[in-house]
Amino acid sequence: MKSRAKAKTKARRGLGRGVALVGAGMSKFGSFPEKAGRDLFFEAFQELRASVDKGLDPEAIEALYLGNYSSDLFEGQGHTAPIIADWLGLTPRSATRIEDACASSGVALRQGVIAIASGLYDVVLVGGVEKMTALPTERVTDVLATGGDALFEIPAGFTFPGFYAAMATAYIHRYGAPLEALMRVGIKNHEHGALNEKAQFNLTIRQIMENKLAKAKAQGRPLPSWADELEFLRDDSANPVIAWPLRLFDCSPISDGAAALLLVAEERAKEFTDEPVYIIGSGQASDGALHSRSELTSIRAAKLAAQEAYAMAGVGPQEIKLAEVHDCFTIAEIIATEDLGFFPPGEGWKAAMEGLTSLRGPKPINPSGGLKAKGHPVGASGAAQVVELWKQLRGQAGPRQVRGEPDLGLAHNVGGTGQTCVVHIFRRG
Amino acid sequence: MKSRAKAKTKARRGLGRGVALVGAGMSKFGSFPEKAGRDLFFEAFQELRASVDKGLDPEAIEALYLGNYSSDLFEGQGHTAPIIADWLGLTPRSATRIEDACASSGVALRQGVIAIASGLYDVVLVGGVEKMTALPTERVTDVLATGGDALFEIPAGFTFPGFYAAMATAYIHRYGAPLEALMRVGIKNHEHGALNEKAQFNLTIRQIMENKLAKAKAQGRPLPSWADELEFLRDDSANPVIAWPLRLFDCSPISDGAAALLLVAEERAKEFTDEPVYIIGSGQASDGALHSRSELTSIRAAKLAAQEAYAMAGVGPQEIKLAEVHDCFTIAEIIATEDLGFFPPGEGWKAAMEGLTSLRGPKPINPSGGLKAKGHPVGASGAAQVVELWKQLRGQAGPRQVRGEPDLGLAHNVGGTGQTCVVHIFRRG
Amino acid sequence: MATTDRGFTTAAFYKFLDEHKLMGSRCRSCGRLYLPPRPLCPECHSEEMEWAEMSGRGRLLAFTAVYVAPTAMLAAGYGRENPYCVGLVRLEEGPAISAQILGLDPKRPEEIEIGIPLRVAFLERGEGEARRIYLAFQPA
Amino acid sequence: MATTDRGFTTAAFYKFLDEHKLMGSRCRSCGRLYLPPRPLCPECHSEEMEWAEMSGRGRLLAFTAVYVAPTAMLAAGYGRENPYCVGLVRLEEGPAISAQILGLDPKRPEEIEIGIPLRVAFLERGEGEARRIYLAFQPA
Ligand SMILES: [Zn+2]
Ligand SMILES: [Zn+2]
Repeated sequence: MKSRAKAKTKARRGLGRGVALVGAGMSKFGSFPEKAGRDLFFEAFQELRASVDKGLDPEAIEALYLGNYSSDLFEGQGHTAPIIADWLGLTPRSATRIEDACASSGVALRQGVIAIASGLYDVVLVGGVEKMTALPTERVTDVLATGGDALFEIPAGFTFPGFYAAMATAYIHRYGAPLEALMRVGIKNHEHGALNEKAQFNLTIRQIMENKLAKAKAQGRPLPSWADELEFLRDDSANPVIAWPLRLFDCSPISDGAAALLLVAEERAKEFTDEPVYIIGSGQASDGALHSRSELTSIRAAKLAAQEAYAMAGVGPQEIKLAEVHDCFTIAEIIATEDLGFFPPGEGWKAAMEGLTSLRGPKPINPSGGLKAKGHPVGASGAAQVVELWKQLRGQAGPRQVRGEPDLGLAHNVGGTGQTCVVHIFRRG
Repeated sequence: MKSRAKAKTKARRGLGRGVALVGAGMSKFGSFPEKAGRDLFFEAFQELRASVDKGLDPEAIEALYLGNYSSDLFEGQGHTAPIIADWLGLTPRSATRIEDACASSGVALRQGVIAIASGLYDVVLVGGVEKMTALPTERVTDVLATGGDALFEIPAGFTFPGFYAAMATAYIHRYGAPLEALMRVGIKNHEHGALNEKAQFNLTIRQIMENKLAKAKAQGRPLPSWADELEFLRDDSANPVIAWPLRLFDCSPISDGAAALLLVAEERAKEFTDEPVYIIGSGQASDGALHSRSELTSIRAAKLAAQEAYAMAGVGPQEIKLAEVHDCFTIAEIIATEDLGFFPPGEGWKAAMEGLTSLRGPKPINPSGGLKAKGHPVGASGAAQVVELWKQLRGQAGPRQVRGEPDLGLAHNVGGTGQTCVVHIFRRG
Repeated sequence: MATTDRGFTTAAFYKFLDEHKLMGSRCRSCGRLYLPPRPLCPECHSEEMEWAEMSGRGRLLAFTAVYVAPTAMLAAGYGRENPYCVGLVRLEEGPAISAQILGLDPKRPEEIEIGIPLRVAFLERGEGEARRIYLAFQPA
Repeated sequence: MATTDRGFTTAAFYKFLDEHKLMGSRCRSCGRLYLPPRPLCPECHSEEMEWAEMSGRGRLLAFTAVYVAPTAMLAAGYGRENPYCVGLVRLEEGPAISAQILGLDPKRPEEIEIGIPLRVAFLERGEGEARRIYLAFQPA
């Protein structure tokens, strides 16, 4: 189809000047009844300030690009960008909110990169925030569903887990993947999250299972008898179905959180740190509703965004040492590892089964714990992925540090079912 | 204060390359029960396509920046940018939603300009859309209030008209302006709107008054006895108080509508038209809640955004031939004409009284009818201002054409009470 | 209003659904068919479209059984104890659409087979003003 | 939790309000005072802040009488027949804040004078779980 081919060709164009990441921070992810969105973002900004090796005078910041999915529906707060800018003392700098569902802060990052490349700004604060836990679960279900088509998908009864569940049935049908492959993604990401003090679930699934056993014992309740995590995950009462075949532990949680990134023009990076991380590739693409797509077992916007980012960076998937991918659901991680070219189509589930994507495997995916274990405050997730890459590429990831001094990392951030996808590639300075 | 000074200095930096406007279109503004946001934007896009002198192959469009305030709350639709991109057949191009309250599409325009200046794209579609009339008035009041601070302003009982009403009391107190000055703004903008077939109120206030009289007569009801428009506007039943001193005819209406702009890299403009309009200045600034400001009779973000835009364009307020300003309320237009430097502080109300800002006056303001008469679908208003400037600068504004072949126009788009302001300056090619 | 006069809005699609008609749009320029109906052909960018009634016969492309339901479906009586199926259906004419799938057992989803033939159903949900016909499918 | 231990969150501000305390924050570095309380000083960018109780005395900066009310105020009994006043109040300590203004006649707004002295009031609105203390002012 000619439209697709043209879009690909044009995506190869580059940026006016280089952009460096010189600071990054995130709030703890979880449920924080006493914190509003602005309080969460302030926490992320505090960590960011501390992360700038040569110090950050906030006066240097010229603009804010803020990713946020729906403070409107979650907090009754529109016009969130200047609210946050004001809370950080950044007014009268320009403050712009970017919304592309769960890809909001990945796209905000791209706008920050573009703004610096344009020559307008040298120093830009990018971030994301979402405060989700103030609403009851069924209302959160409603709000997340608005990421789909309110006229043609939501009336059918689709929920956000429902969309990915449908993709899972198509994937399983086409490639014969067992449900265990999904479970393996969840187990791995919780193992990573257990090493991340910022994660909402700072526990392995085995630990969660053992805690349940200990609690039942303490309360004198009859003991469940799970032989291992897989048995635990197959238990309807321990791991209830949300949207079949996806169960609770296939789904990222409802989270509060924020993340912040400091971008500067390449030539000014050394004013801030001697160890910058360069943003060498950026890609973004869009797509229609799930039912309009020719394929359900991959996300076209992700493949196109990755193509654009790889072309701009001049690297290929085999050179990427680690990636943070958008595992809003376990099936999403498997599809992502195929869309990004890490594994051939239909082989992602096998890689998950074989442990190829674990922290000590050949292609570590989601060392942070991913959206699954770290948490998924939707508008913050894209920026939080980059906080992890910042730490990993600078060798500061502590117990979850990927070995071998990784030099190239990738972030893959998806909005909705893939109506938006944005991919960035980072190189250690 | 040092922070303010620094921000000003930095704003003088320019863009990497020039940007031209080569097409523009808008939907009719009004109340359209059968049209969703996507249907409205399609209508704007149709007019845009027809406006491109040498024709537009939609394949040429590389990205969409869409301003939208709250499709979340108005339509139950998040992730609006790819929804619209898909409806226009633009996927898989990148589609990004920008939200800065009522300044959403003015800021989207700025992002489009920046994206082209960065070298990433040559051809960008920018626009805005809002579908407001599906909700009852009290819910629209709620949604608009979320443009204020949900934690410190809304709990006080402020509504959106209430904010501007408070600014009006401060302005009247400080400068001794009579309420008639506000009424004169409304009368003038309706006179302009009567010449604009796209306007929600395609009628003068005198016509509205006479229609009411005719209706009362036809129904045999006792006739009101308004001597003129001013008496009509002072009548509590004909023009009820919304938030004192603002009455119904001081407020922009609740509207459905969309507007779309086609931006291209300067060097490619002639592929699309021999009469492009160049975007020669762009400025954006932010501010905190109204109560945090040192002045209530002007909007600091508007003054700073204007400074940045004037500096980039290398022109001053006296050279601007006409302006579309953000008259969400009559008082807002008076303050805008001062913030933009058209009249000294405290003199804007006199200019309104003396007719200096009418279509045939020395400084025509809102020839389109402004938000007041044209309508204010909030996310579309900033882009719709530019549709008017496109027509005026190309001499295509028909009965409301500003005389003397104007070469320089300005658009002033405010979010909320001025927590965001964005200003653009346009030059006939 | 005659069928063919209706604008290609989402509202028109639902008005047809009220009349138990599943209507797509066909591009007069390249002949491609769209469901949901589009006012502009994404392939050839023509705005010359015409309404086209669909047979309502299709096959199940993908599905789920929803146990954690949104408020609208909770209000319709669904939920953990009464899950429902929703899926993607490819019409025999080519386009695919999202719809509730009736007549399958959402408590035994492992027995549901992708590819089974389906036919359209017009499902009434909601009360009073909110009463509306929703698109659904059921085994053929 | 001791007063001075509370984090500078918006929630803490409202907890104080429940205790009939109007609390701002003071920058330990430059001495500036903020109401609403801020966790970071916008002037010197210090994050070292301390709580500071405000006198509650101030003057009316600007106001309105709201006749078309949002749903929360409609629920509290306000509306076209029962309008209410809301305004901006500059505290004698310097900062200004938004609040409902009691004790003025919203039906005769032309008689309200900017600059009149006000004192803080703690206004209870809402029922049950939603019961909350709101910031208000009234003529001193
Ligand atoms: Zn066609
Ligand atoms: Zn200070």
